[in-house]
Amino acid sequence: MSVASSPADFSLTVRELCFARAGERIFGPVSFALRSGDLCAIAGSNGAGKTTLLQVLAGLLAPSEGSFDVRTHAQDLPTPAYPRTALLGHLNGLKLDLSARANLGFRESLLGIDPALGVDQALARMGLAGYEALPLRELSAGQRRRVALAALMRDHAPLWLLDEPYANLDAEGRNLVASVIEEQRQRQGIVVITTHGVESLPDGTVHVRLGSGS
Amino acid sequence: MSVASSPADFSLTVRELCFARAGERIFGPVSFALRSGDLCAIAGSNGAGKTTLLQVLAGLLAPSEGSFDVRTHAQDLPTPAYPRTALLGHLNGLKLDLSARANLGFRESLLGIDPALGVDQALARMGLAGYEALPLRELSAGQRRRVALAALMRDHAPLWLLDEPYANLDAEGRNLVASVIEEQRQRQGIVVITTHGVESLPDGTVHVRLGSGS
Amino acid sequence: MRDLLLGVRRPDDALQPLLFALIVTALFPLAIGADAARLAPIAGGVSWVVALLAILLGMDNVYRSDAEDGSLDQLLVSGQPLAVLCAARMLAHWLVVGLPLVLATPLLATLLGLPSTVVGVALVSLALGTGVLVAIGHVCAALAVAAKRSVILVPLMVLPLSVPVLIFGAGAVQATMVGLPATAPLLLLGAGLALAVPLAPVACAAALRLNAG
Amino acid sequence: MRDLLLGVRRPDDALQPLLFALIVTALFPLAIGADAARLAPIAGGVSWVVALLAILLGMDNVYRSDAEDGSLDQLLVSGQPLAVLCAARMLAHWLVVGLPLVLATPLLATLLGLPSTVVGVALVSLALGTGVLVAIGHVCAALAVAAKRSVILVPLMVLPLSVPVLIFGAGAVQATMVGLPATAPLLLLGAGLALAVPLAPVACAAALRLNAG
Amino acid sequence: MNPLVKWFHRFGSPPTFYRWAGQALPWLRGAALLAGAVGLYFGLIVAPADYLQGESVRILYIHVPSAWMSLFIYLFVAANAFIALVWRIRISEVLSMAAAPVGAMFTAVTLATGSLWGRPTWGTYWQWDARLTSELVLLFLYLGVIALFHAIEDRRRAARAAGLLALVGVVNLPVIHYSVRWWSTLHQGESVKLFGESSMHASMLWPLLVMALATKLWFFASLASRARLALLEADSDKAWVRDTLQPRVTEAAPA
Ligand code: HEM
Ligand SMILES: Nc1ncnc2c1ncn2[C@@H]1O[C@H](COP(=O)(O)OP(=O)(O)OP(=O)(O)O)[C@@H](O)[C@H]1O
Ligand SMILES: Nc1ncnc2c1ncn2[C@@H]1O[C@H](COP(=O)(O)OP(=O)(O)OP(=O)(O)O)[C@@H](O)[C@H]1O
Ligand SMILES: [Mg+2]
Ligand SMILES: [Mg+2]
Repeated sequence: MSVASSPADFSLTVRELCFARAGERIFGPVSFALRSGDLCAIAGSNGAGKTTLLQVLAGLLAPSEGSFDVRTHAQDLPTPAYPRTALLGHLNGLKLDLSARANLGFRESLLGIDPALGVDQALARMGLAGYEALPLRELSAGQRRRVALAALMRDHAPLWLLDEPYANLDAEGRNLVASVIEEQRQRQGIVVITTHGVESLPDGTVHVRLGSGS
Repeated sequence: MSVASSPADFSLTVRELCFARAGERIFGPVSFALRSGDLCAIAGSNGAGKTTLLQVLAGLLAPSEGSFDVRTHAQDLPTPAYPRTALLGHLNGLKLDLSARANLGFRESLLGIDPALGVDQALARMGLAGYEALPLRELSAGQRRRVALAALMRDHAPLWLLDEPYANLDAEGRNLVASVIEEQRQRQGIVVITTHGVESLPDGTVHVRLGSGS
Repeated sequence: MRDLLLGVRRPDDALQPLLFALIVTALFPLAIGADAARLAPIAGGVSWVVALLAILLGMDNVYRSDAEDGSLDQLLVSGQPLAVLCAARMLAHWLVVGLPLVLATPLLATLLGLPSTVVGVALVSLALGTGVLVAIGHVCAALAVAAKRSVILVPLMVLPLSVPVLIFGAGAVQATMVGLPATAPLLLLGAGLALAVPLAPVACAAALRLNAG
Repeated sequence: MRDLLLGVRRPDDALQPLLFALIVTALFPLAIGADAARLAPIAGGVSWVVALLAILLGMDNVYRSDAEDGSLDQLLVSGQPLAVLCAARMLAHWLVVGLPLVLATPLLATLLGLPSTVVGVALVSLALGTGVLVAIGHVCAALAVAAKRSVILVPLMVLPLSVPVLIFGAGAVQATMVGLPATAPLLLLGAGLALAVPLAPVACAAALRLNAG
Repeated sequence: MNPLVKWFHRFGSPPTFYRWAGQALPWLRGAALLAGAVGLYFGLIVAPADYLQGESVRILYIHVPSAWMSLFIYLFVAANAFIALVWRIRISEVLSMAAAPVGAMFTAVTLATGSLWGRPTWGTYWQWDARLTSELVLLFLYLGVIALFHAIEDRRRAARAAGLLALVGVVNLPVIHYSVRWWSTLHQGESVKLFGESSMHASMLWPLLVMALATKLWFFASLASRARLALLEADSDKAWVRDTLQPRVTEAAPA
């Protein structure tokens, strides 16, 4: 109800969260609490359930046990209403037949927001100036990932869930990811990423480790 | 013509190789020479043409200028005849509807070889014991990559072309990749990988850098 | 919303369904024989079956391609009401596949020798019926998203469900041909459409949520 | 080679084209009216059109799904002669889609009231013709592998090319129905198959290489 | 090297072709217009009306040349596709794909004029006769080739894939023709044959031949301009395009 936004305005609390498929536990129980501006890194071996955890947090899967909630007290944070999340999965969620520009335009109309950052500007930030009009089929793996990051960058959802955001990117691309994440944190957003521990993360990162897959 | 296999038995020579699409140069000219047991790491920013170079070396694309050849002098190396290559792309080349076992069986019948290493053994080496019969759709991203590596491991083609083989893998998985590559080198095979420079490669690796995409 | 519609398919694709309908229609005289006396009585039924098959073609991919490139997850987390997105998809699909079929009816009818008195009824029945068929198809496609890739599964789900549409639609045309009034079957088709428009998007959204993750 | 065949599709898929053909065939009496006098003369043609459409369904995906998951590259670098792999694919496709259709002919014929004297010719013509159709379809699918995803593209390419097959196939059935000998069209279909068996795999392989990378 | 291939390499290099085609273009256009005017004048005004069909027979002067062109152009497309695929000659790719839409257009004109003509003479716009059906299938073949060409992003790859399809189609073309003829004779007698070529009167024949020449010239003119455009577009970043376009800009500037 307060008008000023403080770091404590927004929080993600995960309590004893478990997910099971066909009675078999995939991950959990896991608990952690994050607040505005936090970065959380989920680690764990292949098959530990990192992707599954992000899908649960995105509301794509229902938790089997435990719970999580996303709370806000501020009103002056960017629209749209909480608790919408932005998701960057292993798959980029882009149409290979369409150009980068068309993909970002489609995502914009889907989210119904009108971000300050223009489509071509976002693509240029991601180092894709000159590639805006090519169908994604003709871009390299890392360039496609950059298109997905450009789409993410324009999405001011308070909670970002990023599945291995550094994968397939060169050194410059990884720096871009780090700076995009930093901006989201500056905006008082929360960022949850999964990682295999090869990239160095900033101090203050909340580390969560999932036990190895059964 | 000699019967004993020596490190010089087999060679890959790349001379002023270029590739252009619609008149626009994607990479090159690039030159390097590799011999039996060598590991070559192709570096370069996103869109520099690393994947394209591997596709040219695999014979999927024809070079625009320059040339390369794969030569052998030995006769006691594993069948099939040179210069077949094994390719691990950004995409795993696996059928998501089929199980890991079925995928490896299919690959085996495709290559027409009868490797000493059994399907289930190879999968177990890759840490996938217990996952042999699940459709790949139900495996995690890293687990799918491991299935592709298990298929690769059984392929004794003299030339291996691996596109970011470490991507999506956990620390244990990356060690497995390193050891699989090491085995191929012990077998006097040549390994060419692409990398974004995050993993440490053994001494003696031949480093090739492609200029940034135009 | 405009982008949403455009995002689904490009406008230059719109001619292709028309052509497809034309070619498939041309198959029948080729297979059955050019005898007008034999063609005309079945022309109404044939154009209905053709419409159904044309709509069915590629229905499988409506949501599956989204699931396979991760776009479906983006739709689900977008925070937009999923049923509205589904409705937009259906409308776009009908505009691209259904409408050309309806517009082509006079041409197809001429090719098959359908009496010109019947063309009007054929047109109206197709306009109503293709809408219902697209709606049914989308619900089935959404349900099939989690199934392993199999091309025929969706047609197998859709075809039995579309039998009533086909019976009323082709029935309206047949009735007019023998001089009976076609009001009843047309009204029933209209009722079907009136039901499908609000219900199908909701069912579609529910099916997609069911299959998510 | 056995694995190669099985790897393409699973055996339980084989029932689906059959079911599809059955349902589509059943649509005709529904759309046209069950009047045997009206159905019987068109039965041969209808079962041919149905066979053609059933084969077409999903033809689009034969090579595209391989291209999209990287399997196509694996085929290309395998060092095996690509034409042989293509031929194996065609055979597998025919066994899974064509053969069930042929075997189901008597049943379909009964549904449509095709005179039993004609069933034999229908069976032989379908056996030969579906082979040619699968071959044509594979070549077109391989040509379209690098194209934008479009529901209609492959049918648009395949249908005009399949007109002769349809005419000879349905013609053979019609000829028998009116008491004429069907040897000529059947021989022509056989000749078509004899041409397609060596040529189509080569064309298919060339098309795939053209589109690689 | 094969002399034919040599010739193609010499005259088929994009700058050379662009220049030659540009020089030929006004002549081709002029000749086409002249021949068309003469043909139409004698065909529509001077030649006698048919004693059976009246004035409607004059559709002949559009219909028949278009019909001939529809077939001729398909062969042209296929021949160029063959050259492009076997000897990898780029100009043939461009020519075959530039010709295809023109051919489709002539086919559509044949169908349209034919069915307009059919109304007064046969009493129906359409009949599943052998010639009509195979012309319709020809249109579909053209459209399939064009659709494939436009569905592939890489222009050269698109041209080669569509060319291969056109080649498969050319194998099919006679088969389609004879299959349809065979099929339609099974059920009914040969459809109405109004006149054979020999029975055509000279006063009708020569305007027809002039029109045939006009359509051919027009085809080559339109082919030249379409191929030039395609080359410019494909090579827009090449030096020869800059060199070709540059002088014109500087020429235009002082004027
Ligand atoms: C949609 C209807 C029609 C189509 C698709 C069509 C198609 C064709 C084609 C493809 C040809 C060229 C044949 C060849 O050179 O091998 C042709 C020639 C011709 N058509 Fe038509 N036609 C149609 C209707 C008509 C009608 C209604 C008439 C006259 C009553 C007519 C009279 C002719 C004549 C006189 C020739 C040239 C004679 C010849 O080369 O044998 N056509 N038509
Ligand atoms: N199919 C294609 N058609 C046209 N251009 C392509 C195609 N594939 C790649 N390119 C272009 O070629 C260049 C090199 O692509 P490539 O995939 O080889 O890069 P890469 O070095 O592997 O990059 P990354 O690190 O992102 O994987 C890119 O600029 C890309 O836009
Ligand atoms: N759709 C599914 N159906 C059934 N089981 C699944 C499905 N997706 C994943 N699993 C299983 O759930 C477990 C966790 O998968 P998840 O993708 O969450 O792992 P991850 O931690 O993201 O691994 P990676 O590091 O490889 O991405 C795996 O053992 C996998 O086999
Ligand atoms: Mg994961
Ligand atoms: Mg790459």
